[in-house]
Amino acid sequence: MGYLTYVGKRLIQTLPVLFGISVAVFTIVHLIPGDPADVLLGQNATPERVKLINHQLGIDRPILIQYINFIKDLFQGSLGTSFSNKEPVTKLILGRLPETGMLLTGGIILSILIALPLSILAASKRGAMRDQLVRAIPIIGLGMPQVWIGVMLILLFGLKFPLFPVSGFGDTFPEHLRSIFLPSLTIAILLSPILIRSLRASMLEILDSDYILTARAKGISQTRITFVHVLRNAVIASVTVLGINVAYLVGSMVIVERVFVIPGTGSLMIDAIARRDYPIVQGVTLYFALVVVLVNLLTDLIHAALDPRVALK
Amino acid sequence: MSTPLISVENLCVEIKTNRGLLQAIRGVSFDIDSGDSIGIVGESGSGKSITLKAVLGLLPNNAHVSSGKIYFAGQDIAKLEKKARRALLSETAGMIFQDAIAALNPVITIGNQIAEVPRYRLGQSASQSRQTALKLIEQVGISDAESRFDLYPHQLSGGLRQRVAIAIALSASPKILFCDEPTTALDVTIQAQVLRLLLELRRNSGLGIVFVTHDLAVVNEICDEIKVMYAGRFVESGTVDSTFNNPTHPYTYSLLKAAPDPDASVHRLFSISGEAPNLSEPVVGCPFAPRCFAGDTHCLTSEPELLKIAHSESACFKSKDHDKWAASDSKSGVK
Amino acid sequence: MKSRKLVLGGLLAAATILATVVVPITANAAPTGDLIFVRNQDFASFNPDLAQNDSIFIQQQVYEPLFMITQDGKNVRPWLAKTATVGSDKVTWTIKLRTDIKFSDGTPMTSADVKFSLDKATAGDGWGFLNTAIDTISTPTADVVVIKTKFPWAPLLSDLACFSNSILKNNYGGATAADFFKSPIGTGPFKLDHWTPGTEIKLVANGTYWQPGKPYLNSVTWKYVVDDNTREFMLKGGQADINEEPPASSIASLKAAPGIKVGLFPAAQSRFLAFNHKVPALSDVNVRRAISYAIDRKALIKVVLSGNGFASNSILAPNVGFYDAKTPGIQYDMKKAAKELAKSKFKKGLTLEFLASGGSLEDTAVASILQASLKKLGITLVIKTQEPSVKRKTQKAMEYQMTTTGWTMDISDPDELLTFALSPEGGTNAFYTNYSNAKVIEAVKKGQTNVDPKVRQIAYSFVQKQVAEDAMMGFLYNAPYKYAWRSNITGFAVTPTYSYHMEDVKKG
Amino acid sequence: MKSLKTLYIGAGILGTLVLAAIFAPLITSYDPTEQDLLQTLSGPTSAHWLGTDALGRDVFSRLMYGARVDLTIGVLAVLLPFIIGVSLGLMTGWFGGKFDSSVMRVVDTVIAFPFYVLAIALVFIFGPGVKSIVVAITLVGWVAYCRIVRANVLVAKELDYIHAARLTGLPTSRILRRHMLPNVISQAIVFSMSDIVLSILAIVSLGYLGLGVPIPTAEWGSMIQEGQPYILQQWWLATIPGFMVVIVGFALSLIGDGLVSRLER
Repeated sequence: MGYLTYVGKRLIQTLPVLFGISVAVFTIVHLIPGDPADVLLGQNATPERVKLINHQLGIDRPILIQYINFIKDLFQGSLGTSFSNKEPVTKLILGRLPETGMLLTGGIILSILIALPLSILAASKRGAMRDQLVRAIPIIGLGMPQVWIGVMLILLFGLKFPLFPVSGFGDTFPEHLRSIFLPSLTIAILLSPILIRSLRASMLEILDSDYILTARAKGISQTRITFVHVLRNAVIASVTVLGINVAYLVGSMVIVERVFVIPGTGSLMIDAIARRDYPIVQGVTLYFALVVVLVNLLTDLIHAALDPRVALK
Repeated sequence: MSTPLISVENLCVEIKTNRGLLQAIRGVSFDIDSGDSIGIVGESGSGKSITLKAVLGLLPNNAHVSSGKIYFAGQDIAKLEKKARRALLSETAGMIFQDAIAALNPVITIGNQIAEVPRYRLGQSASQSRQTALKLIEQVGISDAESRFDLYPHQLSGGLRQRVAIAIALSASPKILFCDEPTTALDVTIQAQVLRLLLELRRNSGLGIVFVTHDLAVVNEICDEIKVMYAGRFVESGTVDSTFNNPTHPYTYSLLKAAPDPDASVHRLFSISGEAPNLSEPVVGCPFAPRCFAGDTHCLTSEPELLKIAHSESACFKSKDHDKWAASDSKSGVK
Repeated sequence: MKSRKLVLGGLLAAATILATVVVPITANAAPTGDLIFVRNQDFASFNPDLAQNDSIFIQQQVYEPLFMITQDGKNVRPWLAKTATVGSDKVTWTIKLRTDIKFSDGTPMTSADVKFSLDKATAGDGWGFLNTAIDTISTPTADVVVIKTKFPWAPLLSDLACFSNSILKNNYGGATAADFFKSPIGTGPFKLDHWTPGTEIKLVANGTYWQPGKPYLNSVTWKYVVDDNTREFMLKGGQADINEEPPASSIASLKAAPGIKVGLFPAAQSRFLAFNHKVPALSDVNVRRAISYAIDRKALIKVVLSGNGFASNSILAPNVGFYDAKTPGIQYDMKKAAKELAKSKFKKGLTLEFLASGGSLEDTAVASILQASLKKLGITLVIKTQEPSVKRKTQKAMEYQMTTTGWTMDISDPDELLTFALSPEGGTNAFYTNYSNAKVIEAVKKGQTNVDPKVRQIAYSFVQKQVAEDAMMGFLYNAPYKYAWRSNITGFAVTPTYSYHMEDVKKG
Repeated sequence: MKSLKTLYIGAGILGTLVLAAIFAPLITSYDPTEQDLLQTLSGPTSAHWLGTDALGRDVFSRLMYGARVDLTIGVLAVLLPFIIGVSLGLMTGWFGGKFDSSVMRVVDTVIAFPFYVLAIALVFIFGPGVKSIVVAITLVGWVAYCRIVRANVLVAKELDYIHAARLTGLPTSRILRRHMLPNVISQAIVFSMSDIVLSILAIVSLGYLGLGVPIPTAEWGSMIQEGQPYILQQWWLATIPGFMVVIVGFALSLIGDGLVSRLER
């Protein structure tokens, strides 16, 4: 089946998912207590003023009608406007895509750059000291709180040896790269242990297989054996593991965004939840859903591209 | 006679297992030169395929050559580190395995796998190596090479996959091909085609063959010499004709009897009772003694050496009265 | 009667002279330097009606009110207005405007702009309640505005000094409200350059500002940085000039840091322990007084504010108008606490619930400290945590027993808080405590409608004493506004009602 | 032999932690919530081996008692998702078709749904505390196991020994349990080990949102959360609990690897 038809089919399949999520988030957001008006009015909120603002925001109408309007707007490509700063939600999300996108890709690339060499090192001599070290050290990344890692990186590379900006996203592209390096490294420190574990396991399995014997019998160079024969096969299994974790990461980068002052979609969501800014929460949830679905689709496409045995059905 | 390309003297191999140190090979010697064709026969677990891997430096991490010599072009390379020995030998020796699908990289096209040695070791350019590969594909009898070049291993049949494995082994134009039961997993008709291919290669390009199998019929068809292996040692070696017609070791004799003979009408198949010994304990006496019909107390205490007898060699105290065995069988009504 | 007019007139006269002095005789130096503010709040909107702390400061650099609160937070001085006189009927206020005021688009400010802004503010759903007393606004001439109040209303000038009554262009200069608030036009020292929601907002100097020579700065940018540590790094690393609300725990190290100055500005801000008087035990004044005695305020200040603050003795913060220092606010005294409890019906085995907001250091501290000291009185305190927004809703629905709450004055006049917190007109059931004391309500009314400061002081001193004795709420502490800035910044100051004038700030 | 060693070391470390948690009252004389307001934020002293936190509570005793909460949450929040995820993974992989695609759509929905919004809703229904955290993690956690096991089942289904088992006419449930499960479960076990650590860390992020374990319960996640404001001056307040999570993670990964090599042998 051609790529296009497969991608088309998968995208159509996601419609029920997106619909399911829109219903779920709409009901949950409207059910959990805490009035947006109460947040908008701050300390002056009296019950009757809250009623006035709720009416102004149109959230005192029955949920079903609100949902229908929400879907109607959706079809016209608008996710509504934020309660607090009256900006269209789509503009708010799009405004943060560059930051989130670069941070995510930076995190993935760095974790691959960390995971690949370390797992090759570990798998080359199973059980040796280097294998134990490679398995033990990244666990520190998994265990330590992200805030701690972020702050330590800032102290070390931001203030003590000012190689990287302490915060912000910069204006020009090179400045973007410099400013997302430390946050991406923080993400990579969390993501790479999971990648190392999966890569190492599949590499050990492959090293025992016969086609590595054939390759060795051919007398081709060790680097070629490692990269062409071992790695190409090992990466296949780890792509799915990476896919699952990237999907999870999209929603949980808020701590890194906060510590490094990179305005991503994670903090947009957290601020909106605290302020009960329904349109933003709904809009960002749908955005997350779309991203996760695309990430899963991309994972499957890469998986099929890497492994000829897998047919796109 | 010029010195043989590869000659193995008294090779011993130890394997670290969680049941202790296993003496997989206990002193094996043989020579192989281009044009020769040696069959190594024995039950599974006798150490025949480990012998090949030991010579070519393909032993797994938990196994190593403990003693013995491997002469290549007159120089002992047994002590060389595995990787160095592999690099040296890979110009003259190739190897093919039993399960072809497992022996081919599943994610690379067969064409590229065949072209890999010419391209990355022999330094040929991309187009040159592609031509070499296409020629090799035809040479191993795969039709329509151009369209098959870009297929993946899982898209080929068992027989075709084995031919690709052979093509890969031939890509370094070796003088000797080590075969580790390449036809066992194939059905008979495909098996015959692959064997015919090996014979042609031997005849046309003088390819030396070391053929490991448990199937005597295959050895009979393809090999000149035969080495019967039991419990990590050669117990009989000689020409195929003499050994088949006149076995000088009880184990070889029993093997030949056990082999089903299509044209003879036989009521009951003969099988050798008992099983191969566990090589993690030291061997006392002749390992085959417990299952031997010709053995006596002496065989239990010391292990016979490989000595010349008639026109082959045999490691058995009773080998000199091998011609009586056939007679006593007919008496006991078992053919 | 006459004497009252004289006094008020005198007050205003002094204020006018002061206004003229304010105009510094400095050379017309061109504005220099771009100042970077870092804060943990994100700017939301230029609409004065719904403005909260996240947007007020920035609005105040763009819009300006008729009157401005003085630096000590106790009263107001003329700003866009020159003088204000109240007629003998005590309801007609005549306000003369300055004639040299221009909007940032160069057009002059007239009484029409003032009428439009004030009418719009009064109709607002958010801050409209401040102008409930205003009846009609008329504009006899371009530079005079006459305001008629429904009844004598002393806090009028303080109300007019509130940011919600800032002066905008008449009917939004022809644009729609939404568009106007996207590119606002005010008379303030700065005007909008760009705004990226969730990141920063930048204002640049307004060339046509009426105070000559000001602002000194070329631009001011407020960056949204939630993480306390990161703000500190940015300040020390030179990426920020002023850090708003550094955590109390870092004040000591900031003071010691080279090139950094720390400002702890007195704040008209108080924190309270609210009691729900509907709960039987808490309807008993002795129990409330016992609990209030059992609050170890010194320990609380040490834990929550790292020592930067002081125990409060009145419902009003010290720098609010008519604050009475002699108010007998209950302080920490376990012996008196035990005595009070003994007098109540609930001698032993009382269980109360404290509603805490998840993730708040203050609530954790108050809950834990109170739990420990109440245990000594035989009162078991159960702690229930809720997500912040959920906690606010539970509190407003009066479904709590005890919880923390607080207030920041927006104007210098105490009436804003006292009405909101004590009178039925406030609409909050006395700050959600269900406390009601007729004499107190009457005194609040008296203070509201009497213009004579002496009469108001008597009324408000009574209110403060009575509320303290009734232990309506446990008064916790008053904390200063905390700012840290680089030493090359001068002229930065924050008023008790949480506002500052960036036009006076210089970057050396 | 090699794998047994790692299994024992891992189990040893975890065992000491569990024992320390159980016998906490014997190890430390301090009550985890007892405050000493004169001694707040003190560094390690003879009285307080690991110093005191912002409210003058003994950090060492809070670590010990905290272990109880975290280990229970860690195990509970993984046990249920493991069972649900693995069985669903087995069935979707084996049966495929309509059942498989509908479950996969549910999986996509759950992965795509932001964890925080779900957590708040659950905290509203169950009230804050361990129960709602475990339920929140369970509702989201099973998805990973389902995907991992399903991927393995799809591969294993084509292998000969499964074809052979089918030919023997054994009931499907038996085939799945006896033949399929042991071969597809190893990756799920490895993942469950790091999943336990992730569940403990989830509490820290929930704490960030004010949804963590209610005060004043001693718990590593809230200790990290409460220690964060002091990360520059009293850095050990947030670091030590984080380090404890690392130790648990390290022990669990050893056990995971040990188990896997036992299973594959």
